[in-house]
Amino acid sequence: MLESDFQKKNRFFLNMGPQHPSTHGVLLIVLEMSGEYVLDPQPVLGFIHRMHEKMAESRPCQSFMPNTARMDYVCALPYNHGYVSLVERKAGIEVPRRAEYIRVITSELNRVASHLLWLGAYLLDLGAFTPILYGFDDREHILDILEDITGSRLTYCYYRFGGVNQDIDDKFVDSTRAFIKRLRKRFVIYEKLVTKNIIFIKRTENIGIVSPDMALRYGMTGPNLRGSGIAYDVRKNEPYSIYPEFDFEVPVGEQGDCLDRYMVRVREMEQSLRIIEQALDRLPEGPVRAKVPKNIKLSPGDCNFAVEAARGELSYYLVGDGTGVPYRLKVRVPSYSNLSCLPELGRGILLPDLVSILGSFDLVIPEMDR
Amino acid sequence: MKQYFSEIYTGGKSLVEGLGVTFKALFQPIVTVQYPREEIDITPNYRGHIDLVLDPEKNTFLCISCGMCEKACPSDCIKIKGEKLEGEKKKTLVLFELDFTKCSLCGACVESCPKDALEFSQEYNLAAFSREAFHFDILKRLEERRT
Amino acid sequence: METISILPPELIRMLIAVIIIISFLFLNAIMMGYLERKIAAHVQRRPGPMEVGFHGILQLIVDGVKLLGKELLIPFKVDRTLFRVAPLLSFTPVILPLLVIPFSEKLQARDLNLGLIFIVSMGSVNVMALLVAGWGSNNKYAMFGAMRAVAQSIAFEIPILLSMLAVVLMCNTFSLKEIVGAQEKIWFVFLQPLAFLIYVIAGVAETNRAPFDLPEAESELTAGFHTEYSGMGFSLFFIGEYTNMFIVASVAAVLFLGGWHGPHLPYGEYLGIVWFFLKVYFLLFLMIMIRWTYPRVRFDQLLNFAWKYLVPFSFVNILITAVLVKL
Amino acid sequence: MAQETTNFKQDILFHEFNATETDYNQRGYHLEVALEVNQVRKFAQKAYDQGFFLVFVTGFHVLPEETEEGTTSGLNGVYQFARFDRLYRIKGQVSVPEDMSLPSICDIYQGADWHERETRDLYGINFEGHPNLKPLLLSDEDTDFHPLLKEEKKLKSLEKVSWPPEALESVDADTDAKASSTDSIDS
Repeated sequence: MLESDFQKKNRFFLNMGPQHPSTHGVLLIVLEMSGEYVLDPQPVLGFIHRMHEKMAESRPCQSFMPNTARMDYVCALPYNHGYVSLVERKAGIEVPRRAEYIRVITSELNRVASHLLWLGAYLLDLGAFTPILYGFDDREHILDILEDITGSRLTYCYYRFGGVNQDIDDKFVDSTRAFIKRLRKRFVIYEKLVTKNIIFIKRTENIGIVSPDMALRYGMTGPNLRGSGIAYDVRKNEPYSIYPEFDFEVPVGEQGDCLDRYMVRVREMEQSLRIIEQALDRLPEGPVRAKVPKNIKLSPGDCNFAVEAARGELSYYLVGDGTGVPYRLKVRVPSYSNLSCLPELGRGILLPDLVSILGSFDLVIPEMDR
Repeated sequence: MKQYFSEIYTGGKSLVEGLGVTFKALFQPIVTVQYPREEIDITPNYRGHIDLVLDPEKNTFLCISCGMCEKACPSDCIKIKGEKLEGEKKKTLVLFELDFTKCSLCGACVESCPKDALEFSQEYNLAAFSREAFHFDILKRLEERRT
Repeated sequence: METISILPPELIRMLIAVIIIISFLFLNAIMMGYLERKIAAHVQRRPGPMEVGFHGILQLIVDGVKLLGKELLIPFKVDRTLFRVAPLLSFTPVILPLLVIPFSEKLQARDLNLGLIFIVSMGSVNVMALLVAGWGSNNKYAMFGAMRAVAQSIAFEIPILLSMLAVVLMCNTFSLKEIVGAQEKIWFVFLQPLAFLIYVIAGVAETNRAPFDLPEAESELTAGFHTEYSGMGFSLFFIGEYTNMFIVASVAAVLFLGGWHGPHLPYGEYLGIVWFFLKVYFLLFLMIMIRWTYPRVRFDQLLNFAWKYLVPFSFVNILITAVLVKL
Repeated sequence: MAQETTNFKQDILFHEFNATETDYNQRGYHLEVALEVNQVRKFAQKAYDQGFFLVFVTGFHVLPEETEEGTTSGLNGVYQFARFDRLYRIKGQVSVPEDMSLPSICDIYQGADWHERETRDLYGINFEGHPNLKPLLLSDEDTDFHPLLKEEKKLKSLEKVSWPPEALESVDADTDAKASSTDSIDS
C-alpha cells in the first residue's frame, strides 16, 4: 500500500519536536512521511544531555546522590535506591531493616505517582483533557506525603548509604493508608472515564504491537515489555532490597499493543498499593541508618546493580579504583532502550498512532539524555 | 451483524458512563487553591535553602567555621570564612555565602555539620530578576533575624 | 412596489438585524469562551478564571483586548493573500445563517422558504476557510489540519442532511418558521429521536469539536490549521468556531426541540426567545461536557463512524419516516 | 528467590569463551567473559540464540598496555546481557585495539544501535559495520569530542580497576546464593 509510485515521489520530512505537545519534553523525531503515513521515524536525542556519567567520575560517590534524582524526575526514588544499593553492595554496607522498609514504601509510592502522571499525560496525547487533572489530584497526595518525610516534592535526595535520611512517623503511616484507600476508590473513576471508554480502546487496541522477539532485540524492559507478555520484573527476577518478602503479582499483557501497556501500568499501581500495605503492616522498629565510614572507599573492580524503576530496568554499573571517586559509572536507563525500537515500530503507521505509541512508552526525556 | 449492534451498545454505554463521571465532578467541590490569595501550610520538614541556626541562649550562630559543609557540598555552592578575632581562642565566622543558583537542596551540608549549626529554611517563594539575587549571604540573614 | 425609495424599509430591517447579529456573535463568543473555561475547570475540580471581575466574568473581555493588541505575525514564505483572507472567510459566512433562524415567533430577520438549505450551504463555506488557512500557512501541520477538515466535513455533511430530511419529510417545508410551527403540540425530538442523535453527533463533528477536533488536534498537529495565526487572526477563527456551534445548536433547537415553544410567557411572540436560548445553551453545554470527557478519535475511525454507522442509520430512519408519513 | 538451579559452568557461553564465574552478591553479575575483538559478534550471536537481551554497551578508559601484538588503545568495551526468564547476568569485556574499532553488533541486537552510537560519542570507539554512526547524545558538530576519555594523569591500569584475582577463588555459590547483602541483616 505504501509503495505506490505516487507515494514514493511525494515523501516529505516533518520535524516532530523538539517543541511538540506529545513528545513530553525536548525530544525531536524526524518523520519521513507520505501523506499522514509515517514511513521512517528517527528520534534525535541529546537536547538536554548533561553528562551525568562524567559528573560521577569527578566527585566523591556521596556527592552524586542529587544527580540520580535528576535523571528521571518523575520517579526519582528508585533511582536513589539503585545508586545507594550499588554503593552499599560495592562497599559491603549493611542496611537496617527498617530503612529497607522505608525505601520500599517510598519507592512504591513514587512509582504510583509516576504511573498516575503517565496515565494523565497519555490521555492528553490521545486528546482527553480531564484525566490528567484527576491524575494530578491523586498524585498531589503522594507528593504531599513524600514531601513530609523527604523535604522535597520531585527531585528527592532521601536515601543515604546505609539507610535513609529521616525516619518516618505515625503521621506518614496514617496518611499513606488513607491515600491507599482513596486511590482504590479513584480507580473506579479511571475505569469508567478511561479504561472502558470505547474511543480510548479504539485508539489503543492493536496499535504499536511489540512482539516478544522485538522486545528482546531492543532490550525493552518495564511495563512496555510486560505488555508483550513477558513477566520480567527486576523486583521478582533479580530480587533486591526486601522485595522477596512481599506478596505481589507481575501483571502482563497479551499481545503487546498500547492497550496492554496501559493495562499493565494500571494493574501495577494496584500491586504497588499491595506492597505498600504489606510493608506498612510489617514495619519493624529500629534504626534507619547504619554507621558508615565518612569517606566510602570503592574497592577496585566492577559492580552492577539493577532496580525496577517505573519505566523498566535501571542498571548502575560501577568501576571502582580503590578511592572514593567512581572510576566509571554507567547508568543504563530504561526509556533509552524502550524508545530505540521506534524506527522499527513506527514504520507505515498513521501520525495519530505514532502519538499513541509514543505516549504508551512513558518516556521521560531527561532520563534518556542523561 | 450481532457484533455491529453490540459494539454500538457497549460503546454508547461507555460514553454515557464517562459523561456521568465528569458530570458528577462538575458539582463536586474544588480541590485546588488560588495560590497567591490562599496558601497551604508547608510541612516543617520542607527543605528550602540552608540557614544558620540561631542559638536562642547566646543569640548568635553555632557555626565554628570548620568548613565541613563546604567540603560536603556536591556543587561547591557554599563559601565560608572564619577569622580569629582578638581575644578569642577559636575562629569566628565572618562570611557564609550560598550560591543558590547551583544548590540542589540535597542536604549534604546540614548532615555533615558537626555542631548542627545549619537548618533548612521554609522559604519556597524564591523568584528574582537576576542571578546575583540568589547569591545569599546567610550570615546577614542571621543578623536580620537577631534584631 | 411602485415607489422606489432610497432606503426601502426591508433593507433597513435587514441592516439592523445584521448589526444586532454581529454584535451578538461577539457576545456569544465571549459567553461561550467563559462557559467553556468555567465548565472545564469545574469538571476538573478547579475554579477556573477568578481574577477579573466576579468569578472572572470579565476575563474573556480582557483576553479579547489582549488579542486585539497583539501583533499579527505573518510567517516567512506564506501565501500572504490567502493567509490574511482565511480568518475573514471563517468569520463572515457564519453571520448569514443567523439571518434565517427564528429566535422567536416574530424575531426573525428573514423567513426564507428554503431556510434550511440556506443554512446548510452557508455552513459548508466554513470548511473553505480552514482549507485556505491550512494551505496558505506554509506549515505541514496546518496543511494536515486543513486536509482533515475537508474530509471530515464531506463525510459528516451527509448524515446531517439526512437527519434534517427526516424532519422535512414530516412537515413538508424547508422554512424554519413553519417547522417550528409544526411542533406546537409535540417536539420532533420525541418523534425522531434517532435523527436527533445523529444530528447532534454529526453536528459536533461538523463544528470540529472534540472528540472530533481533528483539524486542530493539538497533541498531534500542535494547533492544526491555525498553528501560524496570532492575535486577531486566531480570535476570528475562535469566534467562527463558537458561532458555528451556536448555529448547529440552534438548528437542532428549531428542528427537534420545538424552537421558541415552551410554557406560556407574556408577549410570547417575542419572549419565546428565552425558551429558544435555554434550549440552545443546553445543547452547547452538552457539547462542552463532551469535549472535556472523551479522547479524540482517529482520523480513519471518524470516517468509518460516519459511513458505517451514521449514514446507514439515517437512511433507515428516513425510510421508516417516509413510510409512516405516507400512512 | 535466587535461582540456585542455574549451573553457570555448564552454559555454552562458558565453554566457548574465556568465562569466569563470579560472586553475584559482590558484583551483581554471574559470568565475566573476557572477549577478543573477533569474538564479539560470535558472542552476541550466541547470547541472542540463548535468549539473552542486551542491557547495555559501554566502555571505560584505562592506561594503554604493551602486549605482544602492540599497544592497546586503553579503551575497554563492556557488554552486559541478562535474561528475561531467570536471574542470569553476564558481562563481556573486550579490549579495544589501537585502531579504536570494534565490530558492531547492531544487526544482531538492534537495540545496540543507540548504545554503540552513544559509546562512540563518549569514547570515540568506531563500531565497524554500524549503518549510522552519527553523534546521538552529543551535537552533530562534536564528532571529535569524547568527554569520557580521561586525562593521562588520571588514567589507571586495568589491574587497578579490576577485582583482585584472589577474590575469584573465594566464590562459594551454594552458600551465598540465598543471603544477599541486604536481607541478611538483623534489625
